[in-house]
This record gives sequence, structure tokens and C-alpha cells, in this order.
Amino acid sequence: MDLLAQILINGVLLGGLYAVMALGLALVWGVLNIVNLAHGAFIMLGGYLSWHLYTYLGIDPFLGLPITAVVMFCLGYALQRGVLNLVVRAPMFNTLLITFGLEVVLTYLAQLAFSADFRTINPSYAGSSIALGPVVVPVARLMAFGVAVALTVGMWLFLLHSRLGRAIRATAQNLVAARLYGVEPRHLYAMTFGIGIGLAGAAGGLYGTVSQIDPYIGATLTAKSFAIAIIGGLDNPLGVLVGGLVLGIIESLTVLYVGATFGDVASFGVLVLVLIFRPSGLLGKTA
Amino acid sequence: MSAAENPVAEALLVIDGLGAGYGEMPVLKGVSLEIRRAEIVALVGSNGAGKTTLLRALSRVIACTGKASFLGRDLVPLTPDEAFGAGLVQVPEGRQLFDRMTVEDNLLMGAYRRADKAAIVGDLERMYGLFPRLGERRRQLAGSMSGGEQQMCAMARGLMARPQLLMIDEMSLGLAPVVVEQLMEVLATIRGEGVTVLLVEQDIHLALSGADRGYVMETGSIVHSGDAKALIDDPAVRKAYLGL
Amino acid sequence: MSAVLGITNVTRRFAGLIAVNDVSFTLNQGEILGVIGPNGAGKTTLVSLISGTLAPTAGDIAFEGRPITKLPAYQRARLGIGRTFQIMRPFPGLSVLDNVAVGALFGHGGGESDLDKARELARAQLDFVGLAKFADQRADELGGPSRKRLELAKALAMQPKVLLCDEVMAGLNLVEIDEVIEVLKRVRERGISILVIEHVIKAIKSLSDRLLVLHHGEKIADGDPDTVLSDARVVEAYLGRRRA
Amino acid sequence: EDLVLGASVQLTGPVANTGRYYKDAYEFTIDKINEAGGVKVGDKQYKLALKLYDNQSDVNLSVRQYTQLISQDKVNLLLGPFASNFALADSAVSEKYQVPMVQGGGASDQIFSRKFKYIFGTLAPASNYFGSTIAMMKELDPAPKSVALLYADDAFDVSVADGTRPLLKDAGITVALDERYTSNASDFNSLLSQIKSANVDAVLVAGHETEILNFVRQAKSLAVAPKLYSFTVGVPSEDFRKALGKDADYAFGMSAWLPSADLKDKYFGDAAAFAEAYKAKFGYEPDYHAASGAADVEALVQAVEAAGTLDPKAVRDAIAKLNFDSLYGKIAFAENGQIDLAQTVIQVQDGKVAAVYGAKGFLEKPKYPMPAWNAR
Amino acid sequence: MKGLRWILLVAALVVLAAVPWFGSDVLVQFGINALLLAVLAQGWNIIGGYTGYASFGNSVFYGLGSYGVAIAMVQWELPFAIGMVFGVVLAVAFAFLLGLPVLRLRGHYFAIATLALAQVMIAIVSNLSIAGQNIGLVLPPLNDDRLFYELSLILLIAATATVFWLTRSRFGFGLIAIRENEEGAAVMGVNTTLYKVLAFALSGVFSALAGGIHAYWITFLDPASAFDISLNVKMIIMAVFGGPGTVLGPVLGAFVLSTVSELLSSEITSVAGLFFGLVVVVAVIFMPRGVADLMRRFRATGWRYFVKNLKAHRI
Ligand SMILES: Nc1ncnc2c1ncn2[C@@H]1O[C@H](COP(=O)(O)OP(=O)(O)OP(=O)(O)O)[C@@H](O)[C@H]1O
Ligand SMILES: Nc1ncnc2c1ncn2[C@@H]1O[C@H](COP(=O)(O)OP(=O)(O)OP(=O)(O)O)[C@@H](O)[C@H]1O
Ligand SMILES: [Mg+2]
Ligand SMILES: [Mg+2]
Repeated sequence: MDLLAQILINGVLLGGLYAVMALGLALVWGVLNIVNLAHGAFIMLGGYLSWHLYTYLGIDPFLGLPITAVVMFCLGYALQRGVLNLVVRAPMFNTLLITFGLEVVLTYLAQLAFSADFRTINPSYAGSSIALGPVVVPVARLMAFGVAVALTVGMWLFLLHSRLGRAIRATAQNLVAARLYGVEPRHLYAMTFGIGIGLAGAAGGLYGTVSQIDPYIGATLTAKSFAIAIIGGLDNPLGVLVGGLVLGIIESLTVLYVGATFGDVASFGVLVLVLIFRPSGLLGKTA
Repeated sequence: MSAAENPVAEALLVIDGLGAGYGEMPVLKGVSLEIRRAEIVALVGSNGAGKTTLLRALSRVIACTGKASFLGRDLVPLTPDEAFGAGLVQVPEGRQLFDRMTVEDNLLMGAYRRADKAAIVGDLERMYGLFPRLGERRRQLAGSMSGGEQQMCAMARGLMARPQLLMIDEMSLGLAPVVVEQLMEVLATIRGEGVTVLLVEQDIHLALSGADRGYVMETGSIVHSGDAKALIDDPAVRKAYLGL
Repeated sequence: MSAVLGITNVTRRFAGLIAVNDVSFTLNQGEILGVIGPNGAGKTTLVSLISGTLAPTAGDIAFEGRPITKLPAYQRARLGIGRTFQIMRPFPGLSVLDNVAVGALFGHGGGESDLDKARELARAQLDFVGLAKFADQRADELGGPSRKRLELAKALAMQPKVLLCDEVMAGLNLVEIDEVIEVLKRVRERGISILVIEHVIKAIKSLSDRLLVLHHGEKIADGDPDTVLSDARVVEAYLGRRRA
Repeated sequence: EDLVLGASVQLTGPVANTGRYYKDAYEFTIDKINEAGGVKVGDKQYKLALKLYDNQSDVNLSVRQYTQLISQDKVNLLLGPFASNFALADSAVSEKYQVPMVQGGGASDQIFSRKFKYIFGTLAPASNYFGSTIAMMKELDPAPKSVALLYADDAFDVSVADGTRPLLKDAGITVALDERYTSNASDFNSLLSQIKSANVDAVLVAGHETEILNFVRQAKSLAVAPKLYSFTVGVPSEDFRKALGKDADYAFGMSAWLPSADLKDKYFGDAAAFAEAYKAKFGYEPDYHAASGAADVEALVQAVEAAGTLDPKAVRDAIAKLNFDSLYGKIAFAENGQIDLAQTVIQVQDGKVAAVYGAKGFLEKPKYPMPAWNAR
Repeated sequence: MKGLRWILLVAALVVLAAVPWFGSDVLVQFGINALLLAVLAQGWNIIGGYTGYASFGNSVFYGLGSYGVAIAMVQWELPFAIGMVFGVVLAVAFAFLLGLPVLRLRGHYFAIATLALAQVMIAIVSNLSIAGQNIGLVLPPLNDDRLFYELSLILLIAATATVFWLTRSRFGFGLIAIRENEEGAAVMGVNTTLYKVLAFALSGVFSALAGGIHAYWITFLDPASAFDISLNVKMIIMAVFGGPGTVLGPVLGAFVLSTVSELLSSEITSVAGLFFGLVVVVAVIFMPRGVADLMRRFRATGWRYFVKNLKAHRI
């Protein structure tokens, strides 16, 4: 019983981290219709950024998150304006191609700049935990979870209820109409991508506090983020949180009851089932 | 002729020798026309004449050559959002709603460039008054509405922008006669509030009977123009478009 | 006259909304049945239910006496049910000709298996609806009204027994409407039964043998066009004072 | 004249982190041998040269690069890539062209069970990685009674686990938890919770370095502290201790190689000198991968000198007959082409690696049992 | 004109077929890889380019083909040819069983569901003892690169001929209609479910055969390498780079990208990947419609082609 409680807590905390990882991907995908294969690479860069801030400037990884996010936002904004905006109206697969290219470039640049060594962000509290009776709650993960919830709710409010958020959605759905109604799409696309990448950067910072970073972690993180985004649905950031939690819990339970190699099977199995029965995700609207 | 009767009204939109097209293919071949403040002008013509193309060029979504000025400002170098910002608003052909957004979000997108929050809320209620169906369905996704409901939504979105010049492409398309009738009244009302309307219509009868002046377009140029009532009675127009 | 289509107590709900409510009627062999009703009355939904792109919540649909309620859309097409879409959906990247050729290849009875023959048949349909000059253009480059004709040509190329036309005349001018009316009459002469939805009263009047009126998803009138159009409820809900 | 050795290793891609040991060790050893005058074949003196490609962690590319090395670059002899799956595929190339390859990067038993004649391996057999650790466990006080055995789902680690189970059984230790996990897994919380709840005395993990790092960090954050834990990789490398800082303490591991002065070497003097020079040159400490790579170069050189010719077949036969002492230990290949080296148990003690248990028993006192996380 | 084209084509084929007789061993090996990648890209073209379903599951077919051959040859000691047939059977069975539910999904959702299938397959195969679990299977080596090369070439020709047939058959027309507008296709009588599954299976057959040849050639496979997602990404990249939905595009894409990548990795070995990424990015910006489109239009427009593309696709 204690074990089950512990496993559930693990799952929930893991899920929070998953949610932040997927948030930026879901935004860029759901809104810009860009399947960003470089998403994981941006998480990786965010991780390195946090690591540098921590290692060389002594900035606590959680306090450093806003800095990481802002820097990554600028990178995303520039990339969209300078590169992705050039192919916005090309056939859909091209965004897949170009983000693939970006991922390769970013990964190799990272290896050149940071070497293939593992980096960890290991502040003093990273290993500490709070004991709730027999259940242990790791502090870093709890904080990451808190950030995750805050970011998702913030994103949700922003997208659904702010003027800019509405315009972002509108532009994504109908570029021509959005322009007819006064939206400047170059800037807006760049804002959206920037926000997505900023979120990825924040996720990287969080990831660095619970795991380690090397230039090659991107691909797996991208795949994971996909699954989460879809399970939750792309329409709604709260869905991403739900997707993350569902996945976290399922994976943890699978390890307990089935076996540790089945974590991925379970999560992707659930993904397929969700897709088949609810093609727009758990919280997605069925139009 | 209405313009002549009303010489003091300022010229809102002046187009001279406007050309535009798609790729290598020219569609507009030197269109010239003039629209004054607070009039309703009908633009009619057969299939493929270039009416929609003209509106697209004015809204700056396609490239154009020639001269076009709006409120004395040169339109040609503007981007679509700048043209919109100047007060040139279009209800486009095919509606172009934001399909996966709610009706209300669509209307709010009409007011995207406006900062007057309270007035926006007021206008929203006004639209729901004008189109009760939209009021009932404000949370429905626009893309799942019926054809006519979508047309209402598009009209309402255009009105939400508080335009100087509202250009409506195929207003009556897919609407029940009773709704069309209401819409014509709406146009008369907003004209009374100082809004100018450029109405593109296939239902020539409807368009010309509700308009002050009319232009008839044929393969990329204006072939007839003048007072709306006079155009209806013009035998050439009657024969070509009314089949009489 | 035998019934080609039998609709019995058909209902369709969308989350909390009844779009079609317990509607029954028949479409007879060689008949043109007009369907009118206010926007959002459920007309398009009805067509979707018959063509199989939507499944009814309740009720039965029969084609030539055999139940087809459970058949998927493509099988209904092969049985001989052709439809057009009000919100037009061509195959955007294909040429206009190939759009129509799809109908010839797969339509009624499984269609033609030879590609060249299918294109020949398609060309004939394009001639028939007056789109021949656009044959080699991409479908998404067509203007709105031409797309309507394309919808019609696509459905006709399927050699259907029943043709469901959802507002194929919207956006046409009166002369063009007359042309399409002629087309539809000639289609009927081939023994094809037609269901037309239209808001253009003139057209519906001159085409229909019988008129069906939907309101809030319910059938409120069914009968001889003149009688139906003078029905007080129909006037109030749909036509408005001006047309009445 | 040059005697050219060819190799394709992972300089980029997911396993580049380990791949660099081979590149550095190959170059380092070749330089050293050239400084000592090069290679004497018959009565000709050759300089050693290296032709090295980056296989970008792509097996297909590495096969092609080995083919290129042999058929176009005309290298004389081959050094290996890192990792078993690469060695498996690449050994087919050396076999096809009958050019001997001595590799120190693949330990999987499959490489050597194909009856290939031109592949030689200097890593200890996978199946016996935990052998010395289990021997030590029997002598600890209190001796661990139950273990959890975790291993990644790749060929090498599965082989390790398969070899470990009978050893544990013979030692009378119960396996309370026997779990395979997905390679590259980053979340061990569930497994750790199970370990905690099963209350095992010892945890044995066969996996990759990233996984081990995650494992230790998460063990700390969940306050999981068995009496002992031991890892197949990581512990000997400096990277591991750097990444974990003080948390690396108490971790057991094993190495078939330690930079001790007892291992004499013709070119470097001894292993300690090698390690020192290596660290000075590359800025990080060598581990057994590097030593194994260095030994591969030496093995080829010794074989060529013994054969007195560059003829690949003759060299191959000479390799099979090698028996010499190196910085890596005694190099003598068994019938199947693999070397057999005993694993020494090591432990991180106060930030340094200490050899604690070898064939002759305890070398140094192990820090055992491991205290709780909040008590250290 | 038409005649000239055929002559060129035949000449190109003859040259390709003769490579193992005049080319170096490395060239032949490079050829095998490039040909197999071209087969994969062409196979993907059927489901992705023509039917419009971006499959990330083609690497599953590839893996099934590899395992078909490996299991038949290692576990049952059957000849290679039977292994190939077995692989194809596995792939077709998979296409029908899993294609049915998964092909109900559209667009990106389909892509992700198929991505998931590859993950699931890895886990399943890792637990099958007949497939050697995680350890994988080691096949008997066959030193005959010429044979592998010619087999790959024949397979590529077959795949390309199939795609060519698609462009002028009723079946292919149905697939294109599905790609352009699935609901529209259904109401016009296209049995969308059947067509999609058939396209999936057809594309799977080629992938499986490529997997089979590759497994025998590389002599070793384990679950991670057999069901490698990045291979799937590669085939998509190649097909898209060449021009999806065209007959020769994917083949051109595969050849061009393989060559670029090979040249880069032998010339500037350790930053090859970086430049490869840059090449892809630049290519997408200047020729988003693929190599096939470039070949068609370049002669008429010259360098303006790139400028035009840039203008047409940016905002
Ligand atoms: N996106 C496009 N690409 C290429 N050609 C186009 C495009 N849109 C319209 N055209 C062509 O431009 C010409 C004028 O079309 P336009 O839509 O402006 O006519 P219209 O007067 O609005 O007619 P309609 O009554 O059909 O709406 C037509 O020949 C049409 O085929
Ligand atoms: N997918 C859907 N989800 C929710 N509501 C829907 C959906 N499709 C249609 N409706 C609603 O069902 C009602 C009937 O729609 P339908 O399209 O059948 O109307 P219609 O009679 O064709 O109207 P119009 O004349 O405007 O085309 C409308 O109120 C519409 O908003
Ligand atoms: Mg128009
Ligand atoms: Mg309708």
C-alpha cells in the first residue's frame, strides 16, 4: 500500500515534468501546425543554459528559469522570423524537414560547444526530500511540478483569454483571414514559436535538475513530448497537463506491475488507444 | 450620379488603373472607381469578372499595380494588416472563419485592433441582438455551424471591426431571404452611422435596389457605372445579368 | 411513382442540439424535390445523413426499397447516391478535370476502370455544366461560383440515380442560375431524381415538383410549391415580408 | 615508411562520450610507439600511422568506413569501434577481407561465438562482470543476503545479467528483484521505490553511464540506501565522480584495469605512468576503455613484430599466439579471440577510486555498509 | 522527346546495374545503402506522398522484414528467399491488423500513432525468444556485395514501377483523392478504408523487403536497430526532399541526400552532421517542392527558380 502510494506520487511528479516538456511542443504544433522535431534539442539547449548559469554564475536553477526562458524565447523568435517564416506557406511536410535539419544542427553545435560530457545541475537541495509518513517526496521534483502547473495554467489563461492568445490561435487556423483582420503574422508567428521555445527552455532547466544533459538527449525528449501532447490534446494546455500526468502515472504503475521495459509500451499503447477512441485527445474538443 | 448630387462628401476610396492577378495571369486590367463616405456602392458582374480579386487587391493580400488611395493615403505599399488598420475591412468570399474557434472568439477577432474594451463588449451584445442565432451559439465552434450561420458570423465579425469601409463579398450567399432582408436593413443603419459599404453581389436586383450607386465589372474592367436605380433600368445590364 | 429514397423518422443530434428532428419523407423516381428552411434548419445535415457522411441518431433511410442506414458513404455512392457540398470541398491539388474524373472512376456501380475513358466522361460533364475552359486549372484556383459548378460536375460524373444538391446556385447571378436550372432539368430528363436545397426562391419555384420545409430540424410543410410558399408559417420563418 | 592502422569510432552521436576514449588512446599510444622508434618488421623500420573515421554512431556508416579503410585507404591492420553492436557488424568486414581487427570496445559474447578468425577482443567477457563483486559480498560483514538485479535491455547488459544470476545462486544470495529496464531510461523512481519496499541488502546495476547517474541521484532524492550498490559502468570514470560530486561516494564498481604500477608496459613503463601521461595530455583520467584501446594498438604492434611481415594472415596468426604483459594486463587471446581478465572491485571513497577486492582478496577496506543519505 | 527520355532512363539503369563491375567496394556498399534507402523512401511515398498519410510506422515494416529473414535463416535454417517471403507476410499482416484502427486517424495524429507502434514493436520483440530478445540475432555472413547490390537495385526498380503504375491506375487515383480530401473521396465512391490499408500494406511490402536484404547484408540485428525510428525519419526526409507524390522524387531525394551525407562524412568527418543539417535547412528554404520540381522547372526559370520559391512560400 505504501509502495503504491509512493509510486503514484512518483508518477504525478514525473507527469508534471512531462507536461512542461510537452507544453511548448503542443503550442507550436497545435497553433502553428509545425511539428517541431527540434523541440527536444531546444530542451537540451535550455538545460545547458541553466547549467551554465548555475555552474558559472551560481544562479539557482529555479531562479534561473526565467532567464533561460527569455533567452530561449529570443532564439525561437529569431529562428521563426529568420528561417521558419520563409517556409510557412510551403507544403506541410517541409516544416518536418526543416525542423529535422535544425535539430541536427543544434545537436552538433551543442556537441562542439559543450562536448559530449554529461552535465548535471546539482544544487544542494536536489537530493533532499520531504517524508510524508512512509512516502517520500523529492524536493526538486516537487518544485518542478509546481512550476509545471503554474506554466500550464498560465499558458491556458493566455491562449484562451488574452487578445494576443486569441490572435495566435486565429492566425494558425486561417492565415488569410487573420491578415484581413489586422494581424501581422510575421511577428505573431515568431511570438508563438518564441513562446514555444521559451517553454522548452524552461523544461530543459527543470530537466537538468532531475536528470543529466548531454547533446543527444533531444530525440527521446521529442518523442516523449509528442505522446504527451497528443494524449492530452493540442487544443488546450490543460490537456497537456492531463496528458503528462496520465503518462507519468501509467509509466510508474507499469514499472511496478508489469516490468520496467514496458513503460514505453504502456505509454505509447495508451497513446494509440486514446487516439483511436478520442482522436483529439483526452480534453480535446471533437469538432 | 448620387456623387454628383452630393459633391461635398469626401472621397474615401479612389482607385485608378488598378491591375492585379495571380502568378503570371492578369485578372484586373486597369480598374478605376471612386467611393465616397457613407454611401453604399454595389459592385456586380458575372462569374470570374474579377470582383473578388479587386477586393483582395484592396485588402492587400495580393500584389497590385496602379493607384489606390484610401482617405488620402496610398494603399499600394501597405500590408494587409496596415490596410485593415486604416479602416478597410473585408468580409471575404468563402467566409474564411476561424473554424476551430468559438463564435465569440471569431467576433472578438474582428475587434483585434481595437483597444476600447467596454465598447467591444457593447458591440458584441449588439451583434447578438442582430443575429440571435449567434447569441444562442456563442460557444459553438464556428466551423461546425451551418452555411448560413457561418455567413452571419462572418458579417458580424466584419462589423465588430468598426470599419470605415466595409467590403462584403457575396453577402447574401446561402442566407435565407428573411435574413438577407434584415442584413440590408443593417447596412442602411450602419451607413447612417457613417460607415461606407462596398457590396459585391450576384443577386444584382438585391444589390442595386439597396445601393446608392453601382459598378458593373466584366473580365477585369468596369463596363458600366452610375446610379443604382438607373443601372437596374439599363437595358444592357438587364439583358446581361437579369436575363430580361 | 415509386420512391427512390425513403426517409423514416430520422433524427440527428449534435451535443445538446437536435439538428434534424424526426423527419420523414420520400423522394420519388424522376422527381425534383425542393428543400428550404431558415439557416440552421437542418437541411445540410439531412443531405449528410442520406449520403452517409453523418450517421443518424435514430431513424431509417432506404434507397430503392432497401435499407442503407448502416452502409458506409462509399457504398451509397456506388449504389447511385451523389451529393454536392455546400461548403465546397474539391480535391484542391488536382486539376478540375481530374476532380471530375474521380467521380467517373468510382461512382455509381463502381465506376469506370480506365483512366482515359474516365477523363473523357469527365470532360463531357464539364461541358455540360459550362466549366470546360477551366479543365486544366487546379481546382483551388477556381472562384467560388465556379466551384459550385465543379461540385455539380463531380456529382454528375458519378452517374448517380439520386442527386443531392446543396445550394449549387448560391453565388450565381440570375442568368447563370437559369443555366443551372436548365442543367438540372436535363439531368432529371435522364431519369435522375433530385433533391435541391436552395435559398434562391425563384430557382426553387421553377424547379421543384414538390417542396419540403424544415424549421428547427422539423418538417413543417411538404407539398405543392405554391401552396407551401404561401403558408403563413413558412412566410414568417423563412421568406420574410419582402418576398412574400 | 608507414604502417597504417585503421579505425572508425563514435566521435559524434549518442555514444560519442565513450567513443572519444578510443580515439585518444589510439592516438596517444601510436605517438608513444613512434617516439620509441616505431615498429620493426623484419629488418625494416616502420612509423605507425592512424586513419580514423567518425562513424557518427551509425552502424551502416561504420561498416562502410571499415570497407573503405581496407579497400581504398589500404590500411594494414584494424583497430575496433566502441560497443558490441558495432563490433558485431564490423567484424564481418574484417572477416570478409581477412584483415585482423583487435578491438577493445565490444564485450558481448556473440562477437566471439561466430567462429570468425580475424576478430580479437580485449574487454573482459560480459558474463563475468559481477563475478568479483559477488565473491567480495560473501566476505563482507554482515554479508548481503538479498539483492536487486537491474539491467538495461541491450545485448551487453542482458549478457551481464545472464551471467550474474547463477553466480548469485551459487553464493546463496536471493534475488529479490530482477528487472530489465529500457536503455536510456531517465526515470528510476518506480524501480527505486520497489527496491526500498523490498528492502534488499544490495543492488547490482548493469547499464549505461547516464542511467547510473540518474539512478544514484534519484536514489538520493528518494532516500533509498541499501547496504551496497554496484554498477558495471561509470564508477571508474572521472565523469561519474564529477557529475555526482560527493554523492558518488560508496558506489561500488569494477574494472578489469586499474592504473597501478604493477602493470608493466614496454612503451609506457607501467599503467600508472600511462594514466598520468594520458591525463596530462587530454585533461581527463583514462578508464579501462582507454587502457583497452591502448592495449589493442600494442597487440597489433607486437604481433607484426613477431610475424616479421605485414601480411595480414601471418599477423593474424601472430595475434592468436600473443602473450605479453601490457599496461592493461596480460594480453593472450583464447581460442575464440577474446581475452580473459579478472575484474577488480572498486569503490569511490572520498571522491577517489579505491581498489577494494581482487583475485587475492581484499586490497583495501571497503566502506560498508553504506550509511543513510541523510547521515553522510 | 518521349523517346529520348526512355533512352536516358534505360541508359541510367544500365549504368546503375553495372556499378559493381567497375566501382570500388566502397562505392558498391554505398550503393547498397543508397538503393535501400531509396526503396524505403519510395515505399513511404506510396502511403505518405500519394495517400497523404505521414507514416512513421514504415520502420516497423522494415524491422519485420529484417526479422522475417533473420528468424527464417537463423532459427529455422531456411534459405534467404523464404525469409524474404516470411518478412513480407509479417508486414502485410501487420498492415491489415494495425492499419485498420490506426488509419482512422488523420494528419499528425496518424503520424504519432504509427510512431508509437514502432516503440511497441521494440518492446514486443525484445521479449520474444525466437527473435533473440534484446540480444538479437546474428546471421551467417555472405560475402557477395554484388548480389546485395543487384537485389537492391531490382527492388528499387520494382518499387518505382509500382509507383509509376499508381499514377495511371484507378487505385492510384483513389489514393490521391483520399490525400486531397478524404470525405470527398468517400462520397464519390472510394472505399477509403480498403484503399488506405492496401496502400499501407503495399508501402510495407517494399520496406520489409529492404529490411530483409539489409539484415542479411549487415549480418546482425537487434530490436533497437531493426525498429529504428530515425530510419523512418530518414526515409521521410528523403522522400520530401525529392518531392513526395512524384514518381522519381523520392529516388532522387535518397540519392542526393545519401551522396551529400557520404561526401560530407568522408571529407570533413567530424562536423559532417552539422553541415548535413544545414544543407537540409537551406534546401527546404530554396526548394520546398523537392528535387523533382527543381528538375522540372529549373531549365525554364534558371536561378530565379530559387528566388521565386522563396517569395512564394514566405510570409
Ligand atoms: N487563387 C487563384 N489562383 C489563380 N486564379 C484565380 C484565383 N482566384 C481567382 N482566380 C481567377 O481569377 C479570375 C477572377 O476571379 P474572381 O474570383 O476575382 O472573380 P469574381 O468576379 O469574384 O467572380 P465570382 O463571381 O466567381 O466570385 C477568374 O478567372 C479566376 O479563375
Ligand atoms: N458538427 C456539428 N456540431 C454542432 N452543431 C452542428 C454541427 N453541424 C451542424 N450543426 C448545427 O446543426 C444545425 C443544422 O445545421 P445544417 O448545416 O443542417 O443547417 P442548414 O439547414 O443546412 O442551414 P443553412 O441554410 O445555413 O445551410 C445548425 O444549427 C448547426 O449549427
Ligand atoms: Mg468572387
Ligand atoms: Mg446548409
